[in-house]
Amino acid sequence: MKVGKKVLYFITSEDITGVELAIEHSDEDEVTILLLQNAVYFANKSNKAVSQVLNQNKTVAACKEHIDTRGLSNFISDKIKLVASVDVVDLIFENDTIINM
Amino acid sequence: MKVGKKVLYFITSEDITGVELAIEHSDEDEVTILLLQNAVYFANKSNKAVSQVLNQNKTVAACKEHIDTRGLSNFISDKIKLVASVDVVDLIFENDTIINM
Amino acid sequence: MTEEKNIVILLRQPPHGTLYPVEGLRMSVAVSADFDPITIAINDGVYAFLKNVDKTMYSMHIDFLKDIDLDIFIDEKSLIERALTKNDLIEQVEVKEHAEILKIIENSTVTIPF
Amino acid sequence: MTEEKNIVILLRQPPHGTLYPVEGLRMSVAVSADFDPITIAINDGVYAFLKNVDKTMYSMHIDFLKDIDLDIFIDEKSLIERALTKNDLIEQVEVKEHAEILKIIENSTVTIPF
Amino acid sequence: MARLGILFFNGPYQAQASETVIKLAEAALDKGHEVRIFCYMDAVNALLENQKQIEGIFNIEEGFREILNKGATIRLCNLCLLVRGTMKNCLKKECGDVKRAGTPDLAKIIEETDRLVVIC
Amino acid sequence: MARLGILFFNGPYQAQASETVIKLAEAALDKGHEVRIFCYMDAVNALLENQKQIEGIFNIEEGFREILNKGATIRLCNLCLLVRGTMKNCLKKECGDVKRAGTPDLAKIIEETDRLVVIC
Repeated sequence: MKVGKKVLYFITSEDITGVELAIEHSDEDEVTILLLQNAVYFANKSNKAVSQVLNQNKTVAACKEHIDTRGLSNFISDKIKLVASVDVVDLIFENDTIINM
Repeated sequence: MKVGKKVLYFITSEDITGVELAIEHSDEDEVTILLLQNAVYFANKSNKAVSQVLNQNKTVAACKEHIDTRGLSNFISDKIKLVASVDVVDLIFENDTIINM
Repeated sequence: MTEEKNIVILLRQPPHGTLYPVEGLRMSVAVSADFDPITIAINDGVYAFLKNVDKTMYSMHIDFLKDIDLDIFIDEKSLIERALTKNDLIEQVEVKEHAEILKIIENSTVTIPF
Repeated sequence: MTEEKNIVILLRQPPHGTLYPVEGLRMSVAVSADFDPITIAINDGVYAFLKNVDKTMYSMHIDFLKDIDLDIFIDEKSLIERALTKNDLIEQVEVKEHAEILKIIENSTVTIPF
Repeated sequence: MARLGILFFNGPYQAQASETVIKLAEAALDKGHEVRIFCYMDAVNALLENQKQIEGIFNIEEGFREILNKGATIRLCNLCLLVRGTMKNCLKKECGDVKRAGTPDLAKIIEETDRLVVIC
Repeated sequence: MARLGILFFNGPYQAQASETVIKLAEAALDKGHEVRIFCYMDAVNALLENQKQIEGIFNIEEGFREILNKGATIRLCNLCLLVRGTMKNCLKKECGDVKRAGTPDLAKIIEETDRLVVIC
């Protein structure tokens, strides 16, 4: 097993399982969770799973356009990194592994 | 308001909300919950919402074919009434009101 | 034709990502010619009425319903679960306690979920 | 071509009501020509492997995968949540602890969810 | 003799809805009831022609042909067909009482039937 | 210059997936990457012709025409088209590198791309 690989949880579905798996993901890897489409609703401050990830050494990002369309910017934590639609591509290639959910 | 009308919760989606609404439905009405399609998974004995309804004075029914196709007959409570596909029609007309979910 | 029917259009899905809430509101408008449908938002359906959500696809439906004095009710319990308040929502909707929402659904003749 | 890729096909939806699990297993079969995909069932996906479920649409895929020695793993946690046990499942699958399932997903290069 | 309205939203194959609609309609028709169906959103694609018969898969087109044959009335949301590009490929009048309609036709179905069920 | 594979399952309009696929593909192509898309299940219907332009609705056909024009490769699951009856209404070769394919072609896409994302 390679140590310290970069892993991207690419979450496009309204299924919290991807976030839950990420919570348990080994600390040895550098984990980023990217929320897209209706998965951006998980970014709501009231979401316990995402709050838990934010307290770990993991990054939570969300697609900025998908947040904006839904009018959610006032309801999400400051710790969530907003990624412009065009920059999602870079995030995909920066990571070694994609876990699609 | 008519007292004692017959109400059918006709639940075809994988959204437990219909069962939850039925739990809170007034005792004055005669309430039946009918589970179809993937909603029949709610009939699993481990489902808390359905167990709660079964302890109330309400009927829980499930489409027999949909239970059988999924191989679930051993995993559901005896209190759940199995309704043959062709008899679903009768259940629909026997009730005064349909709450689709 | 038959006795008066109470129609409830139930919006339970978020406003973007699927067409359901848009189509639900379009349905409310359509049936308003023959009935007085009540539109209710529960669960993620409440997100459709945030002040800042993009309503390009359905603001005309909201305006239409309000112009003919039809109600759009928001389930308070769903709001609270999402840490939202009345002030986060547009003015055309009315927040109702969960018990009242239940009562309206109980008294409907037909409930159509979106 | 590139370095060896670990493919995980993740079945998370129930076997009937949608085509997802059937199509997921068909995908496992398809990619088995070039890779050694691991098929994992979590959440309602575990229901696909009950003894008594109608498998007309996908038993050939299960048989094919077993014939070429590819693994189908079942998440134990998902089983427990559904009050199911190993004995309720067909023999061709192997139940794994949640931690092991996680490890396999962590070590995948590509995870394809159905 | 009663009148059943059915509304559904999902296209064929991906979800079970169209199969459930067919079976429910068939049971109602066989018991002598009247059946009126409204196809909304992706559901309009359930009535497309040339759905190939594949072993082990319930053919949705055939199912709808059968219930049309038994007297079901089917209305397809016009706008939903237009936007999906499937306007020209639906079952034709020769198959029975199937035609394009607007959302007001659903109001009519609600008004003229005794019960309306929605298959999600 | 890297190669991006994209897989999706949903048809147009009902769900956001096809719009997300188009925008992601466009961004990747604009940055000089190669893009290969596999349409599985209902997703094959995203490539249908004659999707009518309606104000306020993002036209999926136009979006796919544009990314084909920019060089994206699109493969459509053959069996999925067949069963849905939409085999003959897809965008034609003149629009770019779009054709019918089998599931093994997805294996090829996985093999020949640097990353595969799935848009649910």
